[in-house]
Amino acid sequence: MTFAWFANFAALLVMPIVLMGVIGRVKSLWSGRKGPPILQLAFDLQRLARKRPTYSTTTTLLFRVAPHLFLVTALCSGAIAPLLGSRPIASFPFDFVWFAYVWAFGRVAVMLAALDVGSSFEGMGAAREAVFSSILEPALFLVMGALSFLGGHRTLHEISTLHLQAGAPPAVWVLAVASLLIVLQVETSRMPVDDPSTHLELTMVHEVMVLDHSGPDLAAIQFGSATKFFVGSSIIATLLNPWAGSPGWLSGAVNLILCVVIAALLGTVESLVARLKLRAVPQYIAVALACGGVALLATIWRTGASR
Amino acid sequence: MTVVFLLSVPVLLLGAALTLALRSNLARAMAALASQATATTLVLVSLLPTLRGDAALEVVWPWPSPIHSIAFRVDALGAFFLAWSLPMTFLGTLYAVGYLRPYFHRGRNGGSHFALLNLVCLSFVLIYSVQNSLVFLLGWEIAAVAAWLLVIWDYGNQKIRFAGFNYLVSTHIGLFVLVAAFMLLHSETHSMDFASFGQFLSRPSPLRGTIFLLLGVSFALKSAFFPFHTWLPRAHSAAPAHVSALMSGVIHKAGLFAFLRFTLLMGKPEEWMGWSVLSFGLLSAFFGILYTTTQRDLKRLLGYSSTENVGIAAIGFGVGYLGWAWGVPSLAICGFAGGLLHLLNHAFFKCLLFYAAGSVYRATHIIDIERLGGLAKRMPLSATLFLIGALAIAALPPLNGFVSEFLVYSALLSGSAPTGQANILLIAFAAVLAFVGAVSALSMTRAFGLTFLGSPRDAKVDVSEEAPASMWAPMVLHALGAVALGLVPQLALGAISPTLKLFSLGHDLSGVQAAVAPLALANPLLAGALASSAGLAWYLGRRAKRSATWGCGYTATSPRMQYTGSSFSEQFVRLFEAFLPSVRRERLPDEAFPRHASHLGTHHFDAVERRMFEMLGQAEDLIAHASERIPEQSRFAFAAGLLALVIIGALVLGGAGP
Amino acid sequence: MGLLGVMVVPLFVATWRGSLFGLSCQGLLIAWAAYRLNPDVHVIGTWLNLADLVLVRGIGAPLLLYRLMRSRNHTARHDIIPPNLLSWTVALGLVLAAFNLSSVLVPIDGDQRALTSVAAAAVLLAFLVLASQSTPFGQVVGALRLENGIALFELGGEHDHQSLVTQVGQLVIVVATIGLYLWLLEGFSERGNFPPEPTQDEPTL
Amino acid sequence: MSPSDLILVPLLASLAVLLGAGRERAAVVLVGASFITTTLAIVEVSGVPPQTAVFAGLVRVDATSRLFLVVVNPIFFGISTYIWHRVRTTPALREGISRLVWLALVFLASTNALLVANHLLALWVLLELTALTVTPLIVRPRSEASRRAAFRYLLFSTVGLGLVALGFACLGRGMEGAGLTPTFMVDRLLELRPLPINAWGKLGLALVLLGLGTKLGLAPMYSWLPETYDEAPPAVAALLGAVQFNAALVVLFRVVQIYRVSSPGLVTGQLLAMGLVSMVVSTVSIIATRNIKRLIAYASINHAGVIAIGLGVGGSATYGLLLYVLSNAFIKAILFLTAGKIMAHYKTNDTRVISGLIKELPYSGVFLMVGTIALLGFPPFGSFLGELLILSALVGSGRMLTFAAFCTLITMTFVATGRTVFPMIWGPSKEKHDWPRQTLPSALPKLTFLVVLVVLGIYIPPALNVLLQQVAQSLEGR
Repeated sequence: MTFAWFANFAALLVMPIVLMGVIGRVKSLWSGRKGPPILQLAFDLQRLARKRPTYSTTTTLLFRVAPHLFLVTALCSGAIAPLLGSRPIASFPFDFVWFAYVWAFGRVAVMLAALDVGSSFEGMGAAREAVFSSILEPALFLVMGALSFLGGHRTLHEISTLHLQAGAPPAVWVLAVASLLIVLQVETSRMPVDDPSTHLELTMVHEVMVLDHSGPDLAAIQFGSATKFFVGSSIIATLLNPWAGSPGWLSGAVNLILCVVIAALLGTVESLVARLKLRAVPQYIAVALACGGVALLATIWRTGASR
Repeated sequence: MTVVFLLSVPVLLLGAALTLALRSNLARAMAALASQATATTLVLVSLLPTLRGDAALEVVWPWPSPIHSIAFRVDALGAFFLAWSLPMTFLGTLYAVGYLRPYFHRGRNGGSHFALLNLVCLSFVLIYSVQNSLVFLLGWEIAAVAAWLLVIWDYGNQKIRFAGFNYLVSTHIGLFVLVAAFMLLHSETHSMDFASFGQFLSRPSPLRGTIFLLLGVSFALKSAFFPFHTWLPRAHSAAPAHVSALMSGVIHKAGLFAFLRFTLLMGKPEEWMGWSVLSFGLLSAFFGILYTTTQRDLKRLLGYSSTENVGIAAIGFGVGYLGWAWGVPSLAICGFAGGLLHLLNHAFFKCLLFYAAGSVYRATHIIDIERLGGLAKRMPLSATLFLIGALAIAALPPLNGFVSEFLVYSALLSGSAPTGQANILLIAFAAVLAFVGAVSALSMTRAFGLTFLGSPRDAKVDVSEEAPASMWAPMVLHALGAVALGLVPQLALGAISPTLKLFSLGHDLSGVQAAVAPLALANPLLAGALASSAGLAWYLGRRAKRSATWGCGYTATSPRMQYTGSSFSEQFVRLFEAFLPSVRRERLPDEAFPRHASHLGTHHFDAVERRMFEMLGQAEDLIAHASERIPEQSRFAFAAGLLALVIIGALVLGGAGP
Repeated sequence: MGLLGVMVVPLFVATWRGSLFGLSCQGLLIAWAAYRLNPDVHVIGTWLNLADLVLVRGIGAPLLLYRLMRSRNHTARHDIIPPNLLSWTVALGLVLAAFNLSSVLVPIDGDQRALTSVAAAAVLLAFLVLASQSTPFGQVVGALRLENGIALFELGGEHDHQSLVTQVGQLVIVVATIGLYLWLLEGFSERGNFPPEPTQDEPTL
Repeated sequence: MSPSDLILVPLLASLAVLLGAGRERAAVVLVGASFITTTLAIVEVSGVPPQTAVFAGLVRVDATSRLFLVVVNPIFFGISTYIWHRVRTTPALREGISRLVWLALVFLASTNALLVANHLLALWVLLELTALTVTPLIVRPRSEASRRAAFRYLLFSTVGLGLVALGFACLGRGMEGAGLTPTFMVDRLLELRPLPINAWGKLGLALVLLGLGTKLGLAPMYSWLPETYDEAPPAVAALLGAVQFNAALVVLFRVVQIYRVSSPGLVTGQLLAMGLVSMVVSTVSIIATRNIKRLIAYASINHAGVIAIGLGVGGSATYGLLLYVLSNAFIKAILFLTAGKIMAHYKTNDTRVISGLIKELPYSGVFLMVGTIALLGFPPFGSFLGELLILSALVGSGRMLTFAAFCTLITMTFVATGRTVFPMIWGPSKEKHDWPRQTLPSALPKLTFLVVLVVLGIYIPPALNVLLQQVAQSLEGR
């Protein structure tokens, strides 16, 4: 048992960096460049960790503490996610509620830090982040509720190891994956919602919130968002992984590969699609809501018939 | 043991009399505090066995007609409510001593204020223990009148008087609805006691539904559920901080207590009752939190969030009702546990938030978010305590708000409803509750961020000293309560388990304990991790460089360029335009060199309240018009008399009349 | 039928002297009717009743009112009820209703029914007068007509059960009422609207 | 210690004042006489209830008369101390005082006589006497409007009581028609119950109720009440509102005691109709009025309406009704005396001008607040309990529509009164006044009334409780 526990912990530390590298590499391949090495994020984190942070005069202690709180919440959410398709580090009934609210805690911490700086850019980012996440939460709960009602399980990892042969109508499963993909894109502010590589503050959402962070704080935030990306994609990977739930290394390996495939998929989406207008993002999130809702209704069609 | 309990009534009355009689304000405060402390200890000592779950405290007092006899019966439910209401009122009075000191320096006589606080305590003892409906109404009205007189503390300002009067009228209407329900029951059972009401209500009869609705409406009005909440925000922004804290944290919980008391009396409810309570709660939560995003006044914002939290508690009770109706004990226990725990948690963090808002008002004499900012540096203690309260009310994990919402979620998502459609509906409700949770995070970040963080937005605002000891002591106690209930959920569950046994139809509480056990591990771990990383960050950042905020190259950044309350929630409000109407007053400059000053202002009003005032205004014009037509000269009176005579003649003529 | 005539006729009179004359006729006629109904003179009660009817209502009140009005040199024109067709039809309707009512109250025909109907008509007409008067004098006339109507009503039915005390009391009351009316009427200022009320500067109790 | 002393003492005192014995110290005589009568009344009531019949059976002391003796006399004593204090502080009032004193004493004598009278026509005569003795009091020297109000009061009173006399005559004829020897002795009538009812009886009963309704300020002919209460000096208004109202009420109680059993439908129907209409009219007028004394007048019409409804419904409402009547009497006494004090200082009765009472006249401010709260039927006072019992009887007897109308009307009155009175108490004081601080003794009568009100609300002493039960049963016709 402890081997699985260590494997999970190792994946939690390594995979975020790898995934970020894969996205960077895919985006550069699409634009014809060789692109930075896969472990580029590790080198950045090393560089930032050595730097001495500079803080604005208007900030309080909260500003210094918030990035690290964000990192801790990202790691804690990883503890209960099925990183390798099978048993996570820890799990208890209705832990996806805890998962959602821990992510919310991280988000609140970063938003408060943004407001603490007292400049209009950070305030703008915090406001946008707050609005998008508030419309997004119901989608996550709709999907999780539908899957838990379908499988009858209560914990996050059992929910996502829903296999086709369990008689689940394919519609619920497809809609759940689509909705979770959108949730992933909004939470980790990937392309259709937010362009991480832009340098015009007015258009950013997540990046502008962390504008004033420097040194180890910036490292913490970057690693934190990378971890959130890996945790989110691991849930989707477990849904896609046919061997999910079975003990042994096979399900873990397939899961990691699927995460890399998801990262590559998102990288291609980022290179092909331009950023949505800010007013259009709520409609995009509404798509996720709709998928979640239909998934929930679809469960009745099946259970209504059999139970 | 019952004599000890009933001794608290004369003690409180004596305290009230003393506060009116003594000369100096300090002596009056001490008298009030002493009497409340003794009364609280008396009550808690006498209720210890009941709190631990043994038999209820019973005594019957003979009383002259028309009340005939007053039966006191404090069961676990009453004991639970008394156990935290009385100490919190004591803390409120302690806070009042510090908060009202500037008024006392100006020679204001605080005697009546402290006497009224004692009366509020007395009304709790009456409401939570009495079984006779007449005396219950007496206690109910004493709480309403005392709260009204407390709200209009600085009555010089007309707005405050109007807010107080608005509150009094709403509670008075609530009283009439309650009287209607009681009198219907009295006409059926010919007695005034709750016990006989219970026997009648537990038997299925057509009247049961109407009485449930009447009781529901009146308790909804007392606890400010959605359509009836209009008095709450006005009263809270007008009242002194400790009065609004007591009102929204403790006094309006009496409505929910009475709701639970009649739930117990009613026995097995019908399914439609469960669905109505659930949807009523959801409506309150949804609209309550939507309105918090647009408020400029910090105390109005907290008022609306009281409506939201009461809604969440009602969702828990609604699920509990459904569990009873469907005969699924685990669902019932989980639902009622979530609701009861949320009441307790809300009392803790809501009072904390109001006390912090009070210390902000006391220091800056402004409560408008748009003009505050950067207070954390001048008032670090109030800022941290407000932050703890804000995190708790947004139900973020390590603190107590999350524990009770987690129980409500586990009830909603347990999927133990008999039919598929019911489960789907419950999961949809859980999704809406998630939306409410996220928006409360948004509005609390907005409230805390704009008031305490960043730099001061209005230069003219001078921040005087931090709150004195008598103010931050209650705040620290409430914060400790919130953190303790969060980190050690079994403590919270232990507090409500005797009450829960009443609702558990005899089944043991293992299901709820199992649901809460993992939190007992997860929360402390998360809190430990957060604390250690915070310590690490503090250590790392000690010798950091200091410079100006990144202004994207623009050097002359001014505090006015910061994000304000309305800009922070502007995108959200545009998204929910339908629910949050706003009025826009503008006079834009019309020529190149405008001669007169132009202005632009948007104001978000409470749609329900505005519609209500419109209707009242029309009604009043109608009546005023009608009253002009009633002439005063005697001629018309005699004409009416003649008409009456003719009618009587006709009656006799027709031989009508038995 | 004579009685009915006396009740109805003064309605159409236009001068206040005429109305006072009508009042005294009423008083005397009721006294005559009372004497006719129970002529035994030995009982003091009947004496009291007759004295009240003749002295107070027949002569006393009209005379005093006449003296008061003359001292005020009031314009002659004073209508008991507004001289338009509507009020006359209403008056007629009321008389018919009174007759109808008394037919129900006193099933057997005869003197009693006639008396009751006239009394009922008198009361209803008095109310009509009151309902159409706005000047104090007019209202006093209306009130006195009502008193006469009630006195007529009490004549009906064979009764002599009243104890002496109450009869004396009633007499005292009638006299006192009329006296008070006169005392108040004297106090009123002349025609025209009243002087603007001084704002309560007079210290009142 | 027979009840006749209650009548003789005030009569003798008024004769003394009339003959000029105590012309200067008339006010002191007033207070002395009322004090003696009050003690006599209390002694009389607490003593063993002898059913003495004096003056050829014209005097009979039963539960109702004992209850109202204990209510009316203390209130009269309170008002007379108020008058004595006013006369002592403002010498200008001295010249009309002796006339007021002997008239007030005759008023008290006739009221006490009325309470113990046993003959319906005697009741009528005494009620007429009280009305006549009060009329000259309403006239304020050199004030045309008050003279006009007095005239109007007299006019309506004579018309109302004329109707009552007419009604009694018809009832007499009704008994003749039914073959009984017509009698107006209350006790004999009580024994003859249930009286056979025929056309005469119904007509008579309806007329009596209409007449007494006018006297109480109920529906059709009530418009004399606002103007009289407004123009009369506050002490006289208190006399009218608290004492004379109860006297008329006793007559109504006697009639209801006798005739409810024989024709309950008519009694209930007419009283309910008159009650509801007067409540509607008074609520509408309260919303429009801007004058503090008219406001109290309309409020008393409202209370009369509530009493009529309570009496009409019967059943368990009767006990509540009595509680309401008692507390109503004391409330009106407090409010009128306070209004008097306020008007004496502010020189106006416009509610918009008077404000900042709590600061400038603390005692009057507190009394006005407490009086209004009691007026609106808030808990610690008797009116709350009374109203509650009336409401429960309304619901019990299945009259839900009346119950709903009752609640809405009371709430509208509450909103309208509160909206006018509370700014007066807590509003900013318009201009600076420096009036002498109000001393405690001047507020003593009102304070005692207040204490009685609270006692009625919370703990009714057993003795009073028994009395109330007896009166309630008698009203029920048992």
